[in-house]
Amino acid sequence: MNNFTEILKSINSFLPELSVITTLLLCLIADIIIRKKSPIVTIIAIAGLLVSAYFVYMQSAVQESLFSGMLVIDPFAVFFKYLFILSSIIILIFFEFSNEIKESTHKNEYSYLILSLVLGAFLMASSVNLLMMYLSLELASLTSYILAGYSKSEKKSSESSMKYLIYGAASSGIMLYGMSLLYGFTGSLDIYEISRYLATNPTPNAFIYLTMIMIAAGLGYKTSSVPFHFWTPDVYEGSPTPVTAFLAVTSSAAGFSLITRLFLTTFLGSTQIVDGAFSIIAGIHWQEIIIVISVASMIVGNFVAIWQKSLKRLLGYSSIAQGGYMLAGLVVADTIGLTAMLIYLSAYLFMNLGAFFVTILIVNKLGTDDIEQMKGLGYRLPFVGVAMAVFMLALSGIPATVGFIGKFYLVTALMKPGAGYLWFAIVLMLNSVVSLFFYLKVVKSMFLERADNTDELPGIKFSVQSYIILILLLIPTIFFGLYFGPIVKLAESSAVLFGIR
Amino acid sequence: MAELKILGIGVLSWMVFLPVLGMIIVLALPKSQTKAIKYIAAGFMVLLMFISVYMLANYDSSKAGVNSLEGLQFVEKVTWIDVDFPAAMIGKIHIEYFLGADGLSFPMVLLTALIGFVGAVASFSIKKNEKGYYAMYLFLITGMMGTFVALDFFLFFVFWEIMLFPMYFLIGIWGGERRLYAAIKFFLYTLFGSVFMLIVMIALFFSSKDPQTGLHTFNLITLMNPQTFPPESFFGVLGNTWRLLAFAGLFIGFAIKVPVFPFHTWLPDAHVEAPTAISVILAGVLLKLGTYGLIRISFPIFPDAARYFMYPMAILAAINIIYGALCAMAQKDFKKLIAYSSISHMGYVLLGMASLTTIGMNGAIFQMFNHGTITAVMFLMVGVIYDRAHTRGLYDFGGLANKMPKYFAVTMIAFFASIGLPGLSAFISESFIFLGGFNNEIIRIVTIVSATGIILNAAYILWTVQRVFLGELPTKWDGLNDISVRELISSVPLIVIIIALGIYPSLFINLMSNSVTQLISFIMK
Amino acid sequence: MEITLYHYLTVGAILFSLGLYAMISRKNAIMILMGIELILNACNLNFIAFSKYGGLGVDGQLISIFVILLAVAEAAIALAIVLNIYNNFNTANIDEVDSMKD
Amino acid sequence: MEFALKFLPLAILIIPLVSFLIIIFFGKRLPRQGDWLGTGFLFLNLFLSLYVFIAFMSLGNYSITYDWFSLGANETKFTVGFVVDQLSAVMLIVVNLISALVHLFSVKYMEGDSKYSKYFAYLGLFTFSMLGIVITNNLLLMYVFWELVGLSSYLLIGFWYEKKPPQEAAKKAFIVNRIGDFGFLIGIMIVFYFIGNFAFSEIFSGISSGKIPSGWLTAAGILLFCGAIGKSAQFPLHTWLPDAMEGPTPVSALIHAATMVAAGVYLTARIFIMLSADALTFVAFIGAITAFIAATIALTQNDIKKILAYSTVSQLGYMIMAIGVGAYSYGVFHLVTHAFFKACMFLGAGSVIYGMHHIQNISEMGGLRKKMPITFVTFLISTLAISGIPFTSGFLSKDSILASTMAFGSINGGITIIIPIIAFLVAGMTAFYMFRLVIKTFLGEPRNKEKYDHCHESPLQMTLPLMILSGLSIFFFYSFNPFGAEGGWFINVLKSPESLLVGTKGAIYHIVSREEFHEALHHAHYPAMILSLVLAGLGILISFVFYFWNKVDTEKLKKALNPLYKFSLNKWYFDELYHYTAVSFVMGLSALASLFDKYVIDGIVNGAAYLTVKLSDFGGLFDKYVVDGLVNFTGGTVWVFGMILRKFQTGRVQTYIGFLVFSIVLLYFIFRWI
Amino acid sequence: MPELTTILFYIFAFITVGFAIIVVSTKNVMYSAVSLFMSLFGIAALFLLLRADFLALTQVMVYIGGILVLLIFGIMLTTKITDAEIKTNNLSYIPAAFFTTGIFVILIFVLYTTKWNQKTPIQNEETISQIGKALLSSYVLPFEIASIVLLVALVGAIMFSRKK
Repeated sequence: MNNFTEILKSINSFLPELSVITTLLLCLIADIIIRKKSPIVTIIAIAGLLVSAYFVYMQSAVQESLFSGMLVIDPFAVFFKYLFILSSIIILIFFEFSNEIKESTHKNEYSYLILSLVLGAFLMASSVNLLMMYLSLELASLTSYILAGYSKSEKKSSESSMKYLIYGAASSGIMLYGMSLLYGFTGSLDIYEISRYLATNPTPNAFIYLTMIMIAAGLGYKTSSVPFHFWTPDVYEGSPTPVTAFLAVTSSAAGFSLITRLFLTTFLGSTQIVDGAFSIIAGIHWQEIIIVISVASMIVGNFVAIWQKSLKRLLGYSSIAQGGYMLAGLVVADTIGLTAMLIYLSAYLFMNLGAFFVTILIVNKLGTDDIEQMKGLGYRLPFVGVAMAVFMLALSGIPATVGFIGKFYLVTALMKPGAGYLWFAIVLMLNSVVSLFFYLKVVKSMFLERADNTDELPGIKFSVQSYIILILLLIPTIFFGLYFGPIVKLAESSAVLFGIR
Repeated sequence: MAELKILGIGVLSWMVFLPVLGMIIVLALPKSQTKAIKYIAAGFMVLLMFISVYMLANYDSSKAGVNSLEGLQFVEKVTWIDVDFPAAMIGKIHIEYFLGADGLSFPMVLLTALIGFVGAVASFSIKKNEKGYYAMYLFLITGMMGTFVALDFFLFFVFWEIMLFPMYFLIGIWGGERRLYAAIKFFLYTLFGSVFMLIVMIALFFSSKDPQTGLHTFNLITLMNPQTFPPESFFGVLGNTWRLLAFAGLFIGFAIKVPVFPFHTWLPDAHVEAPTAISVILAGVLLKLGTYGLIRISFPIFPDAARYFMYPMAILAAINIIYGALCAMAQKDFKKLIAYSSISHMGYVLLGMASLTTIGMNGAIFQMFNHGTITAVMFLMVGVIYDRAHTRGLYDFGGLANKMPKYFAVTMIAFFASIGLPGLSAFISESFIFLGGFNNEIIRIVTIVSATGIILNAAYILWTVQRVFLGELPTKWDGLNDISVRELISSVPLIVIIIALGIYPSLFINLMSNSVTQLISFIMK
Repeated sequence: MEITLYHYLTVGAILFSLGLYAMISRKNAIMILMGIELILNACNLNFIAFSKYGGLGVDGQLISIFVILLAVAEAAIALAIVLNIYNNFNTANIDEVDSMKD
Repeated sequence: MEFALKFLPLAILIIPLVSFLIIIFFGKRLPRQGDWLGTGFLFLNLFLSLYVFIAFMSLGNYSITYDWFSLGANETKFTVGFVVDQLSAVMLIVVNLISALVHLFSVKYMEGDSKYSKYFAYLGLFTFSMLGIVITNNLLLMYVFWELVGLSSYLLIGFWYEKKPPQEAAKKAFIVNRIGDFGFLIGIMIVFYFIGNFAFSEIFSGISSGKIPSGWLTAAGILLFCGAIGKSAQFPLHTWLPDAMEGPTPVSALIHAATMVAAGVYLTARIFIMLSADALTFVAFIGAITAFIAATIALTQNDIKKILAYSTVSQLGYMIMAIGVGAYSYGVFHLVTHAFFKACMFLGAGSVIYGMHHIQNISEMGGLRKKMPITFVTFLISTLAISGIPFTSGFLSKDSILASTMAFGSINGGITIIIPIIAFLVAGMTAFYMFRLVIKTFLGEPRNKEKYDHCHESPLQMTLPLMILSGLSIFFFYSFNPFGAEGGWFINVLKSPESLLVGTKGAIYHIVSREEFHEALHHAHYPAMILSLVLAGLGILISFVFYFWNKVDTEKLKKALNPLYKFSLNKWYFDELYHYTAVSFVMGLSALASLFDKYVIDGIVNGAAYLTVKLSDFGGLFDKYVVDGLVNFTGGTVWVFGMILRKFQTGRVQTYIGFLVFSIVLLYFIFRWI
Repeated sequence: MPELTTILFYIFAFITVGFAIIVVSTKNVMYSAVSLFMSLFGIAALFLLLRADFLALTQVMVYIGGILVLLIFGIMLTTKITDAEIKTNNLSYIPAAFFTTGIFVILIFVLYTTKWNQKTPIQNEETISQIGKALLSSYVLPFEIASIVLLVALVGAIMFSRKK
C-alpha cells in the first residue's frame, strides 16, 4: 500500500506538468469547438503556461524525487522549466504573427503541439531514469516532427519533417541500444544506482566509451551538436520560421538539460562537491568526448555559416555553434561551468528569439529569407533593421550585450586557474571572431549595401504589436548586457543538482 | 571630494547620459521632421555646454587628484555589478560605476562639449536620413564623454567600445565614395587595439587585491598604488617583464587611437571619407582619447615601465612629427593634408608626454586641447569649400582670397595657429613641449630633431595657402559665395578661444597644472 | 551446449547492424521505416536478454513494452509524413527529395 | 617725467596694434580707407618715443615685469615686461620715425590699390611687432614678436598675391626666417634649461654666476645668433631678402632696409655681453662673409631695388661684423645711420619707379636729374653717406667700424686680420656700385625716350620723407666733429656694456676689456680713416670711368672676366644650390614618405584586409566549379574548411545517417587510442 | 542429445536473421514486407525462450498486427499502380556496407569483452502479474506519459492526412 501513498505525494508535487497536460487537453477541445481559426486557443495555452509557471515558482526551494525515482525536483530543473515556459509563450506569440502558419491549416493545432513539446521538455529536465529520459525525448521528438511538417502543403516543410523523422528515429534507436548496454552492465535504469555501480566496479574502457558515444548520439541529435547535426540546416530552412525558432531554443535547451544531468550524475565518483568541482570517476574521461563535440560544433557551425545564403539556414548553423559554446560550460564539470552554461542559455534564448522574430517579420513582408534580397532593407524598416543589428551583435558576443556576458562567464570558467582549459578559451574566442563575419554579413547587406531600387521602394510599416514584441525582446538583450546581476544570481542559485551536495 | 548634483543626479552622469536622452527623443521623432531633429540635437549640445560651464564655475583648480581619491572632483561612485561565485577561485567580481574628474580629464570634458556643439552645428549640411545620423552622433558623444570621466577600467573599456559603433556607421553610411573601406579599416584597427587592452585589463583584474576590501578590482585609483599587487602576482615586482609587457600592450591599444606611426594609416582614409562634422569630431576629440588613456591608465599604473620606455616613445613621437609633416607635403587632397598634419601635431603631444617633465606634460595636455580646437576649425573650413565646390583637390582651387575674404581670414588664423605662430594658443603648448623635452637629458637630441618639425609644418601650410588662396581664380569658381552665418557660428567661438588662450594661457593652465605636477611627481617617485 | 547471454546479444547486434544498413542504403521511405523497426527490435531483444540473464526482474520487459508502444506511435507519424511527401513530390524515393542542398 | 618711463613704452607698443585692429575690421568703411588713422597714430608714436628718449636721458634705465602665468605650484614662472635702456630707447625712435615716414610715403604711392586699407593694417601690425622686439626684456617674448614680425613681412611681401612671384617670395621669406627661428628656439631651450627663466636680467646674472657651462654657453650664443642670421639675411640665409623686393617699395624701405632686418643686429647687440669668445668669432666671420658676398653680387645687378637690397645685406654684414669684433656701440651707430640713408634711398627708388611708371631696370633709365631734382639730390646725399664720404653720418659710423676691425686685427692677430681686409675691400666696392647706380639712373642721357618724356617729380607727400631722411644722414646730428665720432653725444649714449666674459680666450679670439679695446682703437683710428677715404674715392673714380665717361667698354670687360661676371650676376648660384640641395631633398623625402605610407604600410594593412574582405565578401566571388576544381590553400583555411564541411550537406537523408554511423565509429576509435 | 531449447533457439535465431537479411537485400518492397513479418515472428519466439511470454504476445499483436499492417498500407498507397514498379534499385551500398560492418565489429568486440552482470536467472513462469503490478506502482508515470504520446501521434497523423 505504500506505493499508493507515495504516488499521491508525488502527484501533488507534479503540479506544473499536470497543469500543462490539462491546458493541452483544454486547447484540444477548444480547437474542436471553435470552427474557424481564432486566437482564443493561444490565449488559453498562454494562461495555462502561466499557471504552471506559478506552480514551478512554488517548487523553487524544493529538492525531492518523485514517482519512485523516476523524476526529481531541484533548482536545476526549476531553472529549465522557467526557460521552457518563457520561450514557449514567446513562440506561441510568434505563431500568431507568422503568415506561413496562417495559410497552412485552417485550425490552430500548433498550440497544443507546443504544449506537448513543453511537457516533453519538462520531463527531460527532471527525469533521472533511463526509461523516463527515452520516453520524454521521444515525446519531444515526435511533436517536433509534426511541427516541422506543419505547413504540409509546402514541399520544403514536408521534406524537412521527413528528414527530421528519419534522422531522429535513427539516433534515438542508437541511444536506446546504448542504454540497453548500460542497463545490461549496471543492472538498473536509475542513473544514481548506475553511478554507484560504475564508481565501485572497474569498467572496461571499450564498453564505457561505446555506450557513452551511443548515448551522446541520441542527445547530440537533440542539441544539434556536430557530428549529429546533419538534420539541422535542412530542417531549420524547411520548416516554418516559428517552428525553427522553437526547435532552436526550447528543444535544444531541453537537450542540454538532459545531457548535463546525464553526464554530471551518472559518471560521478562521489556525491560531494569538492571545492566547487564534481568529483568524476577516475577511469571515465567523458570530458574528452564533450570537448571534441563542442570544438567540432563551434568550428563547423561558424565556418560553414559564412557560406549561407538563407537567413534561417544561417541561424541554424549559428545555433550549432552556440550549442558548441554551451557544451564548453559542461566540459569544466564544476559549478562555475554549470552557471556559465545556464547564463549563456538564458542569453541565447533572448538573442535567438529576437533574431527569429525579425526573420518572421522579414519573411512575412519579402516572402523569402535570402540575404541577398535584403540589400538596403535597413532603410525601409529602420527600427526592425536596428533591432536585427543588435541581436546579431549580441549573438556574436560584442560587449554591452547579453551575448558578451554569456561568453565572458564561459571564458572565465574556462580560464579559471584550476581548470587549465586556456587553449579551449582561445578556440572559443577565435570562433566568436569568425562568427563576427557572418553575423555582420546580415547587418552589412541590410545597411551598407544598397540594392538598385532601394530608394524608390516605400518604407515598410509593421503592426504596433510587432513593434511592442520587438521592444520586449530588445530590452533584455541590452539591459541584461549592461546590468547582468539578476541573471547571474539566478543561474548561480540553480546550479545545484539533486543528490549532489 | 566636491559633490555637485543637479536634480539629485551627479553632474558627470548628466554630462554622459544627456546625449542618450537626446538620442531617444530624436529617435521618437518621425523621419520627416528633419528641421526639428537638427535643432533638438544642437539644443542638447548647448545644454551640455551649459552644464560644463556650470562645472567650470565650481571647479577647484587647487586640487590635484591623479591618484589620490580626495583630489578628485564631481565624484560619483555606485556599485554597478556585485556578483560572487561562492566556491570558485574568482571570488567576488565587484565593479563600480565610478566617475570623477581632475586636472587631466576636466579640460577634455570641456573640449568634448565644445567640439560636440561645433560638430552638431556643422552637421546641418547632412541631407541623408538625418534621424539616424543625429541618433548615432549623440550616441558617439556619450561614448566619448564617458571614456573621459570613467575611473573604473571596466567602465572605461565599455565606453571605449561603445564609441566604436556609431563611428563605424557614421563613416560607413554617410561617408564619401570609399566609405565602406574606411569604416571597416577604422573598426578593425581600433578593435585590434582594444583586444590588447582587454587582455591587460583582465590580467590587472586577476592580479590585483584591493588593500581595503581584499577583492580583485578594476578601480583605476586603487590600481595606481603599488600595494594593490601582491608580490607573487604578475605585476607584483616593479619593473618585471610582465609590467613592461602590460605597458606595451596598453600602449599599442592607445597608440592606434593617437595615431602613432606604424598604426596611423586609418586616419587619412577615415578623414577623407567621413562627412565634415564627423572629421571635426574625429580629429577634435577622438584622437585625444589615445593620449588621455596613456596619462590616465598606463603612466600612473606602470610608472616604472613609463620611465623604461621613455626613449622609444620619444623616438616614435619624433617619427610621427617628421613623417606626418613630410607626408602632408605630398598630399593632393585637402582633408588628407589636414589628417597628416594632425598626425604630426599628435606627435608633439606624445613627445611632451615622453619627456615626463611637468612643463612637458603641461604642454602635452594643452596641445591636446589646442589641436582639438585648431583642427576642428581647419576641417570646418574644408567643409565650407567642399559644400560649395564638391571637390577637395588642392590643385582645383586658387585665388580664393579675393572671392571669399572672410573665409580667407578665418582659415589664415587657423593655419597660422597650426604652425604655432606666437599670439595663438598652439605656440605656448609647442614651446612648452620643446622646453620640457629639452630639459629631459635622455630625449634631448630627439627633441631637437623633432623641433625641425616647425619648419616642415610651416612649409606645407604655406604651400597650401599659396595653392588655394593666392594666384588667379579659375573661372569655374566664380559662383562661390563667402562663408555663411551658420558656418561662422560654428568656427568663430573656436577662433576666439585660440586667440584668447594664445594671449592669456593661464585660463587653461591653472585648471591642470596642479594635477600634472602630482602626476609627474608620482611617476618619477 | 548451453544458450548463454552472448548468443542473444549477437543476434541483437546483427539485427541492429542490418537495421542501420537498411536505413542507409534503401531508397524507398517505407524500407527506411522497416530499418527503424529492426533497430528497435534489436534493442528490445537486448533488454529482455539482460533482464533474464542478469536476474533483474521485470524492468527489462517493461522497458520493451514502452519501446514497442513508442514504435507504434512513431510508425503512425512516419506513415503520415511519408504520405504527405508522396502528395507533394509524388514519389516515395527519398533521394530525389533533396531540394535543400549545402 | 618718471610717469613717461612707466607707461609710455607700453602705450607706444599698443597704439600700432590698435591701428591694425581698427583698420583691419573697419578699414573699408573709414574715410580714405583709414590711411590717415595709421599715419596719424604713427606720428603720435614718434612723438611719444621722443618723449621717452628724453625721459631716459634724464632718469636712466628702467624696466618692469608683470606675471604672465605660472606652471605648477610656482615652479616655473613666466613673466612679461619691457625695458627702456640706451639700446631700446634709440631703436624706439628709429623704428617709429621711419615707420611714420613710410606711412606718409605710401599714402601717395599705394593710391588706388584695391587692398589699400589692408596695406595700412599690415603696416600697423608690423610696427607693433617690431616695437615689441625692441622694448621687451624677456627672451621668450622676443621670440614671440620675432615670429610676428616674420608673419607681417610674409603678409606685406605677398601683398600683391595675384601674381606668382610675390607668392613665392613671401613663402620663401617666411620659411627661411623659420629656419633661423628654429636655431633661435633651440638657443632659448638651452638657456631655459640652465637658467629656468627667460628675463634677460636673470639670464645675464645666471651666466655671470657661471650657471651655464662654457661649452653650452658658446652653443647658446651661436644658436641665438642663428635667429639673427635668419632675420637679418646673413650669409647662409640671405637669399630671401632680394626676392622680398617683390613687395611694394615703401614696404621694402621700411622692412627690408631699416627695421626688420635690423632686428637681427638688435638681438646680437642685446645678447652681446653673454656671447663667448668663439661665438663672437663666429659672428664676426659671418658678418664679414655676408658683407663680401653681397657686395660682389651687387656689382652686376641691373634692377634698382635688387642693388639696394644687396647693399642692405652687405651693410648688415658690416654691422654684425662690428659687433662680432667687439665694437658694440659703433655697430649700433651704423645700424641707426644706415636705417636713415637706406630708407631714404629705397623711398627715392620708389619715387623713381612711381615717376617712371614701374620700370625697375636701371639700364632703361638715365638723365633723371632734370626731371626729378629733389629725388636726385636726396638720393645723392644718401649715396655719399653709404659710401662713407666725410660730412655724412655714414662716414662717422663706417669709418669707426673700419677702425675697430683694424684694432681687432691688431689685438688678436693670426688669421683674424682677414676681417679688416674684407672690411676695407667691401667699403671700396660699396662706393663703386652705389655710384654706378646713381650715374646710370640720374646722370647721363635718357635711354628710354618716351618713358623719360612723361616722367615727372613725385608729389610732396613722397618728397618730404626723402628730404627728412637725407637730412638725418648729415653728420651734424650725431657729433659735431665731422671726422671723429667719439666726441659725439650719440656715441656716449650708446656706451658698449662690459662683456660678462672679459678675458676669456676663444680659439683665435680673446675678449678684451673696453678700455684696452679703446686704446687699440685710438691707435688704428687715423690709418683706417685715410685708407677708407682712399678706397672710397677709388671706387667712385672707377664707377665714373666706367659709366659716366664710358672710357672703358663694359661689354668687353664682361667677356674678359666672363666666369666671374656670370658668377656674380647669378647671385653666386645660391638659389640654385639651395633648390637642388635642401628644397629638393625635402620634397623628395616627402614624396618618398607619402609613397612609403601609401604602399608599404597600407600595403601590409590592405594585404591583411584583402584576405578579410575576400572572406567576408562572398557574393559572386567563388562559384561552385572553382571549389570542386582546385582547393586553393592560400585562400585561407576558414573559407576552405567551411567549403569542405559544406559538402557534407548533400540533402539526402540516407547520407546523413551514413555520416552519423561513420562518426560514431570514428569517435570510438579516437577514444580507444587517447 | 543437445537440449531442446538450444535447438529451438538456433531455429528461431536462424529465421530472424535470415529473413532480416532478405528484408534488407530484396529489390521488391512487398517481398521485404513479408520477410519482415517472418523476422518479427522469429523475435517473438525468442522472447518466449527468454521467458518473456507477455512480451511475445504484445510483439505479435502490436508489432506484427499493427505496425506491419501499417507499413503494407504505406507501400500500397505510395507505389503507383500504373507502372507497378515496386522494384527500387539500391543506392550506392558499398560505403553503407562498410560502415555497418564497422559498427557490427565494434559491437561484437564490446559485447564479448565486457563482463556482464550475470546472476542466477530466477525462473518464474508467468510474468504478466508482475508487469501489471509494476506498471501501476513504480512505472505509473511512464504509463501516463505514454498515453499522451499516443494522443499526440494521433493528432499528428490526422493533421497530416486531413484535406486542408
